[in-house]
Amino acid sequence: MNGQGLIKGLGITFKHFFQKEITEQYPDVMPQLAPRFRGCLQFEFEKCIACGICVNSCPNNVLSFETEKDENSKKKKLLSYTIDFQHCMFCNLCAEGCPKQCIYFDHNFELSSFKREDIKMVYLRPAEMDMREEESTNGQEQQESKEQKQIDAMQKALQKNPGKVLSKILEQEEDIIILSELMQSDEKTAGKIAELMVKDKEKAAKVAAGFVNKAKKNRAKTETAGEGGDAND
Amino acid sequence: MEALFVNLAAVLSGWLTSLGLSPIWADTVLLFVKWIIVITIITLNIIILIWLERKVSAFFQERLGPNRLGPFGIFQTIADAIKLLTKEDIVPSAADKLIFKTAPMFFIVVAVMLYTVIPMGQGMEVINLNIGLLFFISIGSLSTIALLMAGWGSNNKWSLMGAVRSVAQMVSYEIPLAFSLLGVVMISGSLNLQDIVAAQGKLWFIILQPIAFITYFIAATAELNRGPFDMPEAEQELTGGAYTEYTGMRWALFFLAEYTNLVAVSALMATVFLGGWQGPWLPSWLWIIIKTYGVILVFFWVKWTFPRIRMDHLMSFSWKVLVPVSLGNILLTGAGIYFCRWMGWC
Amino acid sequence: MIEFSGLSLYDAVFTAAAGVTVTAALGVVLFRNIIYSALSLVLAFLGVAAIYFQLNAGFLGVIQILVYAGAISVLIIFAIMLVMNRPAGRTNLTSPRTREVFTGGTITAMMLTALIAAIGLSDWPKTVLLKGADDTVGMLAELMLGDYVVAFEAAAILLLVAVVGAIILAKGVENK
Amino acid sequence: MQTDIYRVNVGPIHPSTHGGLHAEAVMDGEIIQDVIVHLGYVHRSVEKIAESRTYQQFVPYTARLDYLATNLPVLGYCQTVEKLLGIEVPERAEYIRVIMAELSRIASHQIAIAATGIDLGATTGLMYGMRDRERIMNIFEMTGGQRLLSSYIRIGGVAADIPDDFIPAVRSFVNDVPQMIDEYNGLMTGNEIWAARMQGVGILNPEDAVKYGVTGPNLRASGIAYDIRKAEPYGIYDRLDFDIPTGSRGDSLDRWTVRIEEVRQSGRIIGQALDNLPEGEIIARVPKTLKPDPGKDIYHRIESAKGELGYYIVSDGGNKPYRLHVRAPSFINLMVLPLVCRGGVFQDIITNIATLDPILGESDR
Repeated sequence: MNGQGLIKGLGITFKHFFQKEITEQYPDVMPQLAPRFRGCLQFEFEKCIACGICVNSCPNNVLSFETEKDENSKKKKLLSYTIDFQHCMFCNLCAEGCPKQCIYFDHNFELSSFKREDIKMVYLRPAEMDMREEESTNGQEQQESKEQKQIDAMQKALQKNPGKVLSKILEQEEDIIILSELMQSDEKTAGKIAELMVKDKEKAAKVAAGFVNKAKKNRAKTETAGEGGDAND
Repeated sequence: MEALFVNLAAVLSGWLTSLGLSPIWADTVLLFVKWIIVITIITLNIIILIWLERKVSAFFQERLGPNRLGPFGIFQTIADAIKLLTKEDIVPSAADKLIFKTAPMFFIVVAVMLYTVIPMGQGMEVINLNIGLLFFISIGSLSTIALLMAGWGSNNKWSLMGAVRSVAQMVSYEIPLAFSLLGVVMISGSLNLQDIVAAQGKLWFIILQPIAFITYFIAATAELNRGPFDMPEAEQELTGGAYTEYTGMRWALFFLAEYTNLVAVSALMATVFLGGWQGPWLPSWLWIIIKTYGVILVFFWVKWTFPRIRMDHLMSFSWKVLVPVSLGNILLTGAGIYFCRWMGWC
Repeated sequence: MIEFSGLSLYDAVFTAAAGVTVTAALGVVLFRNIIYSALSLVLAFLGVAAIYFQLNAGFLGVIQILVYAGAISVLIIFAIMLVMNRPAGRTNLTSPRTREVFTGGTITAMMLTALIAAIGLSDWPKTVLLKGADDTVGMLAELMLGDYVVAFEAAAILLLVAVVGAIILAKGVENK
Repeated sequence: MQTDIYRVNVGPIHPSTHGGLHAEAVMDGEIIQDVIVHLGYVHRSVEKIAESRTYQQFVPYTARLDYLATNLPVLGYCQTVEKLLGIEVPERAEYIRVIMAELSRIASHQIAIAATGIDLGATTGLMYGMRDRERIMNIFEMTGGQRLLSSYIRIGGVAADIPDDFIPAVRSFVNDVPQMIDEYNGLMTGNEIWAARMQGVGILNPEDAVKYGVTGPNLRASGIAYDIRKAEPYGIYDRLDFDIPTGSRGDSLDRWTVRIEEVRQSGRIIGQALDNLPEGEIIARVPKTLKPDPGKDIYHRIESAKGELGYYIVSDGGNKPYRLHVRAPSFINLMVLPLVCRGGVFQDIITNIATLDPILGESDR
């Protein structure tokens, strides 16, 4: 006491006067962030399987998404994914729950924006994603040759046992018989069906149905032409 | 170099007389020129000082301080001054408008008046007053009125409390302030600041009057309202004290005045205790600048180390410690002078 | 010598200082807001100090500023603030009632007469205005601590008694 | 002499009220007659929110109660839910939790030290306190991903295992604790002005402290060595060796020194936890949906940085709490503010708020 404490305090500040400064020179020098740092929430649309775990685990209703049920494959198809970032608490519960790691935090911490609407992040289904699905059918050469082999195998199978193979895309036995007859008469149709069955079963079913309908119509026409009269009813 | 400014003044004076002005009018014009130079120096000095305080406080706290505008952030203060000038000037509707607006002007005028008597070098002062030291103290006491006006005019409890506190503080600390300088006056035998400087040719008064130096330093800190005695502002308690309601340039004027006071008091300390403009090799006006800035750095150092003292402790410290100590110092000095004469040393 | 129609620089300064003093003194009486009156009083003190300076009585001028403008006026303002219980706009003693105006006017007139008589009857040394002494401080010291030391010390004791009295008043009497 | 009583509002917007505290000072001159505390400026209805969130979803909200000691309220909540459901926490997780909890305590106390510094005008004290706390924030960022609200502790354990550079960072921090304390003491505690502003200011008698239900460092400063970590050990605190610092006078200086000593003790605890850190799982197997038995209720308390932090949960058998109540220490500690301020001068209000160290997020909930 009696001033010693004052002098000691002065000594401490004096010592610090000559020590190195610890100021971070942001934004000239960006801060060193830990690998786990949680900055901005990111979403990878293509990885998402629309399971909804993230939405259910979020405490603040930040996340929401829209799906559409695909008629052919019965798969849920993700249409859009919305992150209303202004409510986010950065708790990491969504990212921890995600089985595909498609939602995660990146290291971008400069989150300010000019408009309130900009805070809300809406991910729409990218157009390339649908295209790529189509592309993937005639994709790369290797895949092509692989597919070609499959198509050849399918064609053989169709020739050997058309009823069993076609039952995968057609439901009614009557239709199967019609189609198999058609294929035996027309090799082009057989090839197309085989190709489609390898690449896209849904499409194959559609095309097959189309062929069957066409064949049915033709048959009806010939019948009416033979019997006459009835067609007018 | 030594007599640079003195010669310049002589040349100007001669030119004025050659124009046909009578000596008294030439002196008057010269006085105005001196004042303009003093005010310009003060303003420029403040820009450096505010930057320096920010930088120094940052270094004490392991920070960098201003470093964006210009080299080492030296232009930061100018940017801030522009900002303050362009800010909206808010006068509270409940304020006493006349007093509210006059207070900052009064404060700065009083602060600038302090420079009248400070010797800035050999033969360099606005007026060589034979009671210069007393003049300095008395003008310094006027700033209490300005603070009181600011506190009353704002019509705000915080402001009034800040003003009342600082006035009580300044009135109390004026007494040890004046008493601590009396020892120096007794030794030098004059109230003229140039005489006091001349008396320190052999030995600085800080060595002859160490107690006076310390009491003066403490009392001056209180008079300047600097930490740990920053009662009128006291951000943490009074949200800005007497300056709470001030904005823009009016607020800046208060701070301009505070820094002006700081330089003046530091220059007086350098003059009275540290040998004034005397020093080897360098010209006298450079010596006083170096010494003044040395004292200012100590003020900064103290402010950025100590917590704020409590109001009642502050008052009792003044009346129960500083006043008796400074009175004792006068007694001691008197005894010392008689002892000296008796021994035949002086 | 440049003069404005017979008005020397010396006179000009005096006129300015005197003008400020008189105007401020009138302000003290005439302002309705007592805080304005108190602040005008400060201005009046400063004006008087300026006249002292002009008369080469620097020491007196400085003490005028230090004691009256710097300390006494602050005490006056403090006292006003502490005892005021009305809006500041209508606090001055100036009142429309004729009796008080009459009483005040009479007292003022009597004091003015006395003052003028004192000034007129005194035999003033004529040198002060022109030359003055260089060492007013030394002269004052010799007068106060030499010739008039008893009076000086008596005044000091008087002030000490006043201070003690003020402390007792401020502390208040203990309720028994 | 007859004097008027006047009122000065300290807060809710005031430099020294640490958030939205509004204290109305009733004063006679400089002497405080009474202080009326107005609360609720930071009210976010956390307890009500809990009723519409699942047990897991509520975890991040608890961190917002005492955001300066972020891991402590989360730990308290997670332990309460674990107790409710009978979940066994793996050994390694318990140790990591202790390290994180004590780091949070140090961070909270360092904020208290820094804030007291600036409240009393020692600006440099603020900077030193914050500088040292920054190292803890870096450790939190390293483990949890966030600096302030790290969201690291989960029901059943912790969110992720500690990273590789965690142990060296914590170790070096713990080793530097005595040096930091020396600096605080040198700059502030030993300073005569500091001592004068704190000694004998805001005296809280042990009787009053108990009567008001004051807990934590404020109670210990009054001389009562009551610490839930010792009195009713939770987690693995019964295996750790540490002292309970106590004061003797119960004034502001005691509250201040008790906090500084607690930083030292927390450093000791972290050191022991690091030495004995076992290998193993970091989180227990917890079902995705937590459904406690209907009608079951539980009260669990931990020693938070500010005092006894308790959670009371009532379950109705659903996956959300039927009712959740937080016993916030700051709320109760703040109630002695008028008591300790009375008779002091105006500047003491600031000192007392600073040394009582309330946090309004927790107090207003």
